[in-house]
Amino acid sequence: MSETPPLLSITDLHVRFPSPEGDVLAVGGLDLEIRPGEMLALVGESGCGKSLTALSILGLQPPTARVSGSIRLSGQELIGLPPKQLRDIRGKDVAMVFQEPMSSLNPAFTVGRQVDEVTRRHEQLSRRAARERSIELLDLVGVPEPARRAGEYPHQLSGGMRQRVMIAMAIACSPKLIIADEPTTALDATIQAQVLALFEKLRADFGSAVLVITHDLGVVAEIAERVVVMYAGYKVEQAPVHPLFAHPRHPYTAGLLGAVPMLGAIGETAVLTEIPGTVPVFADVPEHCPFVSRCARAQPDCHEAFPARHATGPDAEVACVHELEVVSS
Amino acid sequence: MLSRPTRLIVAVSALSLVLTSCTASVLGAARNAGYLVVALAGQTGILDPTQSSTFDSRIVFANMCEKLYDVNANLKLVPELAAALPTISADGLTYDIPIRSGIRFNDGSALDADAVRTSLMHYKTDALSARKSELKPVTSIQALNPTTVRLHLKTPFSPLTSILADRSGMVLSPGALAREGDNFGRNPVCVGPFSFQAEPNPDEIDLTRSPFYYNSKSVTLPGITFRVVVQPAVRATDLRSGDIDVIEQAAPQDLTTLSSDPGLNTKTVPSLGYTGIYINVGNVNGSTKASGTVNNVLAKYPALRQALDLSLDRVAINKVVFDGDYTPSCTPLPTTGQWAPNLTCPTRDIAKARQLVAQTGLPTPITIDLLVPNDSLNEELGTVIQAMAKDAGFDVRVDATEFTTLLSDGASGRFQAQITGWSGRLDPDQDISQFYLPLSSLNYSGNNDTQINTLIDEGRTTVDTAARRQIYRQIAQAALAQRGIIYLYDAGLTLASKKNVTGIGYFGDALIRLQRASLGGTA
Amino acid sequence: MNALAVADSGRALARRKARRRLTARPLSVIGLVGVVVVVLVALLANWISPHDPTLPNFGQVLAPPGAGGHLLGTDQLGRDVLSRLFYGSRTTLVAGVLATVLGTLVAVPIGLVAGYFRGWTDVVISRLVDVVLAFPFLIFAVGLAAILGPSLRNVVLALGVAQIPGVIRVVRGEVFAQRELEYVQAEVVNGTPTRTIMFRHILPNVLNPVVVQTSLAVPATIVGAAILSFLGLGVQPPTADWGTMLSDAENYLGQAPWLGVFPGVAIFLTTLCFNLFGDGLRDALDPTAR
Amino acid sequence: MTRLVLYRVGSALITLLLASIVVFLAVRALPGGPAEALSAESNDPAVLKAINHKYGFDQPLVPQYFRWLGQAVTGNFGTSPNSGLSVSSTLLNDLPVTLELAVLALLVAVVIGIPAGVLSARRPGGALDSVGSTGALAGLSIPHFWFGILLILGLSVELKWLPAAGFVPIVPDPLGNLEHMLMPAVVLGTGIAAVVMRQTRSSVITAMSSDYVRTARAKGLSEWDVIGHHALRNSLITVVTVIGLQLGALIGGVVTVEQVFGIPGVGKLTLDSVYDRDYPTLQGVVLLTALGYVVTNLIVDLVYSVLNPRIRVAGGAQ
Repeated sequence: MSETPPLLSITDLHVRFPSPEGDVLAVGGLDLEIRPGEMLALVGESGCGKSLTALSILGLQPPTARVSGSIRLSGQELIGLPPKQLRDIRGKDVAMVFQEPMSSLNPAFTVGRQVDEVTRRHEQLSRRAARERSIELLDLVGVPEPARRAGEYPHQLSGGMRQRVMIAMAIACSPKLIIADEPTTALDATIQAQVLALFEKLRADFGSAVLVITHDLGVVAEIAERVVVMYAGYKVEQAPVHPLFAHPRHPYTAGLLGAVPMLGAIGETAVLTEIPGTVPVFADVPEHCPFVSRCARAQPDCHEAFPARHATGPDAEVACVHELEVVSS
Repeated sequence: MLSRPTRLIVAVSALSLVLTSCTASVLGAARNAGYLVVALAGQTGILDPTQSSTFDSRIVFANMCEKLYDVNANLKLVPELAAALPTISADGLTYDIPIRSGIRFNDGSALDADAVRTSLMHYKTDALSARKSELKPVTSIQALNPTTVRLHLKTPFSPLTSILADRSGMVLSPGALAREGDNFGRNPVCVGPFSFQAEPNPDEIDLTRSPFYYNSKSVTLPGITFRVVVQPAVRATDLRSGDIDVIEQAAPQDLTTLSSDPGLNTKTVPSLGYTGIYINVGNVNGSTKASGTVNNVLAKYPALRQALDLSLDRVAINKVVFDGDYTPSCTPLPTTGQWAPNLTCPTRDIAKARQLVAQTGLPTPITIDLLVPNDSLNEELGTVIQAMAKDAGFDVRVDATEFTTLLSDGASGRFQAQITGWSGRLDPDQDISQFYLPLSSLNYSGNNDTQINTLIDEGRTTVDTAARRQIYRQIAQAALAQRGIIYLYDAGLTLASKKNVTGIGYFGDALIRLQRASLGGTA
Repeated sequence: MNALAVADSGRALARRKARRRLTARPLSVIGLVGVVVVVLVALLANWISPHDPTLPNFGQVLAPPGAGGHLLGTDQLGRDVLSRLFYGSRTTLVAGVLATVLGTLVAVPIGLVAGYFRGWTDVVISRLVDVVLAFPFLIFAVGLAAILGPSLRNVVLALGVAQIPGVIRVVRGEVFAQRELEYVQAEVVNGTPTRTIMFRHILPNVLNPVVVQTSLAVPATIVGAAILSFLGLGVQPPTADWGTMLSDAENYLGQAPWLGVFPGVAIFLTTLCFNLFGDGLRDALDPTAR
Repeated sequence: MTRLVLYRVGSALITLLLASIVVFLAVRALPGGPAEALSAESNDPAVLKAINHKYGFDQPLVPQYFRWLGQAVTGNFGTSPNSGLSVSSTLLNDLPVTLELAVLALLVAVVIGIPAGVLSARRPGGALDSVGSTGALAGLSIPHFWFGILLILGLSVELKWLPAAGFVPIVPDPLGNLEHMLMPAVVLGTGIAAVVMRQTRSSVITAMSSDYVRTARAKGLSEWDVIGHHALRNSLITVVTVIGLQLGALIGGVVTVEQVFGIPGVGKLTLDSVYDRDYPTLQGVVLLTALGYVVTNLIVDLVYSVLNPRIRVAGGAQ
């Protein structure tokens, strides 16, 4: 498919929650590849398993979750890796930025100290050296007066500043991959744009690949190169960003797109297409299309088998029997 | 690096510990090196001989407040600050007491007849004085010359010399008395081998060797620390673990362990006092009010009191509750010594007791409410009495009562029967008169028997000891027949001390005289 | 009416769920079994005790366990320790359960009033609660015993009073929250009498936390009763009581250590079982509070 | 904020005032008075009257109360008719002993409770948690006076390792002091340790599922750093609160523990002053206790309301 070997390759990832009332299969056989330096977006409604996928990469899934399949980082298998080695990778090779910058920062420590921890842990910097580095990092991510800010507690910072601190923590060790889980959801629109711009800049400066997890297609349109759409734990479509937005193949993707408020469509009443129903929960791989219950285009055969994925173009594939046709322009 | 709350906890703990040690260092600094540590069984109360009314204060006073008279090892009266026993006029109404010269109080001032007079007058007249009743027969006090004091009495009063061998005979420094007045107890100054040093709290009293004592050459201890340790078991373990050198009133339960410990000495003396069942026979509305008819079957039917007595097995009580270490007794008098009446106590006779109960014609069981102090030993005693009396047809309800409430109920007459003890005095009159004479504050029972009242008067006015012994024997017999108080036992008072403590004077009055004590050798 | 019916069936469902959660925990079940055993022992003490618990035998005092037909030995008066333990469960349960229940019964209406009316009523009640809490409980109990004489009744009285502030606080807090809810506001608007709102509508909804508080207060009260007995403020001799047995044993620890062990074990196990059960009950009724 | 502080301080003062009235009246409701208790072996009505007069107990209650209150606010709690000593100096003398006991007990509670709580919280429902949680319940269930008796039986009577009872001042003999205080502190600390353990456990469990702990994990921090620093740090605020609120239990426990181990502290002083009807001492002790309770609550209240908004937003505590 591509000439360079992938940075991260996920194959057949299953995440299962055993429970006395029956198992829940939260992620069912996900395949995913991220190339070095690439910006990939993983999209879907909440509850579709995208955050769980991200957490599984670093082994941070909830303790009750059972993960199987394969997650390879530069060829190294991460599933089943001893905790000690996994911890060496966390924050160093793969870093994460979380959704809620307030609750994701420890309210009891200064932000400086929380950034220090990363370099002290992975680069064995002294306390002083780590703090100097942290101030540089805060400066880099656009925190004004970084030296003073480093001594402040999270509740003294604004939401945008906090997210910048999170990002500073993430880039501290120049990781190969940054996983950003809904990085802008909790921020208001202008700050969102600034943070996204920061991601772009950092990717350019550090060459890190970024996996953005979001339900906000506006974010996707802005920064992603490729998009993977997940539904109910399954990958339903994957495509480069422009073809996807122009010609969604899967009815679910189309539905999501319909639900995007179009930026810049001045004067036009943007009607949000709500997809009726909620994301279903499956105990095992269903013997039908997972989207069938909510699909406006469902046909009888959609109920008969789990739809196979098939390529629809370069770097693009879809899992739908009655995919939308491309209307050539 | 500690987190802030952790730092807070550490800081607060450290601060408190520092505070603790600082305060302790201010108050309890290592100034008492070489002091003999004596554990007392109860608090001493105010250390003023005028106001004091506790037994344990007398132990402290024995080492810092000498009296006109004292007793020797055989409980015979001997002069202490007086030069000789008093010269008593033929009519018994004038006592001439020669006072020793060259004696100084612990503040350096000199003791003379005037000082003795001042003290005695203070005891007689001070509003807070607990000595008043003891000195009541004394009408006036004269200092004839610097070395002679003359007491004038209203009526002859034989116990007087004995009374002057107790708190009433302690001579207070007139200077200190004038200065401190009612607060004399905060810094008492008398004549004694040791002088008052400090009382940092009600549970600790420190005495230091007095430089002014007339016989200071014989005093070897640098000082004494008295520490109040109320629980007997704690006293015993403290003695054995080495924190304390001497303990008094070791409990019977600890006696085996203590006497078998090779590092310890023990000595037991029978108490001059007694413990008995006080029965409300006439206390209608207070012991100091006239006695009358009370609503109490035990008052109405003397036979029931006899039946109750006959149901009790004093020997068994002593064996079960006190490990056989006390002495069964049925009179207010000591069982040994010159005043022992040598009466045969009634033995358990259930058949007779039942018969007496039946003769009253009352329906059985006869309910009796017995107040006992609410500590385990007294509750045990109550339970044993209950079990024994049951066989004779009594239903004894043991009512464990907080001690002050018990005393208050006793004084006011709000009781049917109660267990109370008396620590005892040197003269038999002091063990009897307050409990039998009408209007006496300690006459909880409301006793008022013409024969006993007459005999008490006779005892007071009789000088000859042999004649008095007969009189008190008669009183004891009469009391035993009437049973306003059913006497049960005389406690054994055990002193236990480390082997290296020598020279303790521990006589029949159970005071601890440390004037010649020393801490020698290794513990 | 309809809403109430829904709420009722909701409550029934919650009760079923709670029961399942409770029985799913082995420790809670052990606690429950233990509590049942203690209650049975108390009820059957007459029949299962090998000897008369108050009958002294001066010929056989301080017999070690097993001697002379006394499984757990005899005490300082020769009474059978096992029988005294059996009978002692009665005073323990009476003190623990009765005091808690009485305290709760007094406290719930006060808490309701404080939480419902707020304002000055609440301020006055809160200050009084504070005073009770600030007053050292043991001093109160000792004083009560001095005034009224030591007895089981006064132990129950003292412990019951000690119970009140905690329950008032819980009820008050819950009522505060409930009062804001729509169903209460709706009743107020409808003109339903205040008393009806308080007792018919709010009370059932604050019962769970009260039950939890009460169930956890029982073991604390049992220990409290033991402490009072230990200090000589409990039942009158010769009644068998675990705390009194311990206080009597203190004099004989050197000669007869078992006297100090068995009653303590009894108090400990009983309290532990009540605690295990209460903990389970709390988790079952109020899964969020942990 | 100022309003809140003023309101709280005002409430605290009212509570204290009410407590002072209650104790003043309550001690006088006890049968017998200081004079009766004092002159147990003489009991002369004239002397009783004189004693009552000297200490002003014969005055009408209202002026008597106000005179006492007026002196009490200046730190003068009067003179004990029982010992003749100033109540304040007796309190100052006994307080350090009790304070040391309390501090050591809290230390024991913290040293046992916090690590046990953290270990249990690492895997809720796991073997360690079952042991820890049941142990905590056992700690809550054990009557401390009996625990004291057991320790005395085991460590003193049988093994002879530690002195059974008594007290040695810290200054001439700090080691001896610690020897005597060890068992009482453990006994008093056990119940509190159980409470601390349960609070630590539940707070750490809450914190462990928080976002910032996930962040800490994502940084590659060791489990110890994650739990010991990030999770525990936030939990400690509630734990400290709970410790503060244990003061009541501590005061109650001190009385019995001092009784069992024969320690001459405030607890013993309190019981003695009830038995002796020592009005001034009893009033002083109770007022001091109430003050301790009120001040602790005030501090906890104020600290909590200062910390709370931030904590609630952060989701670090319930």
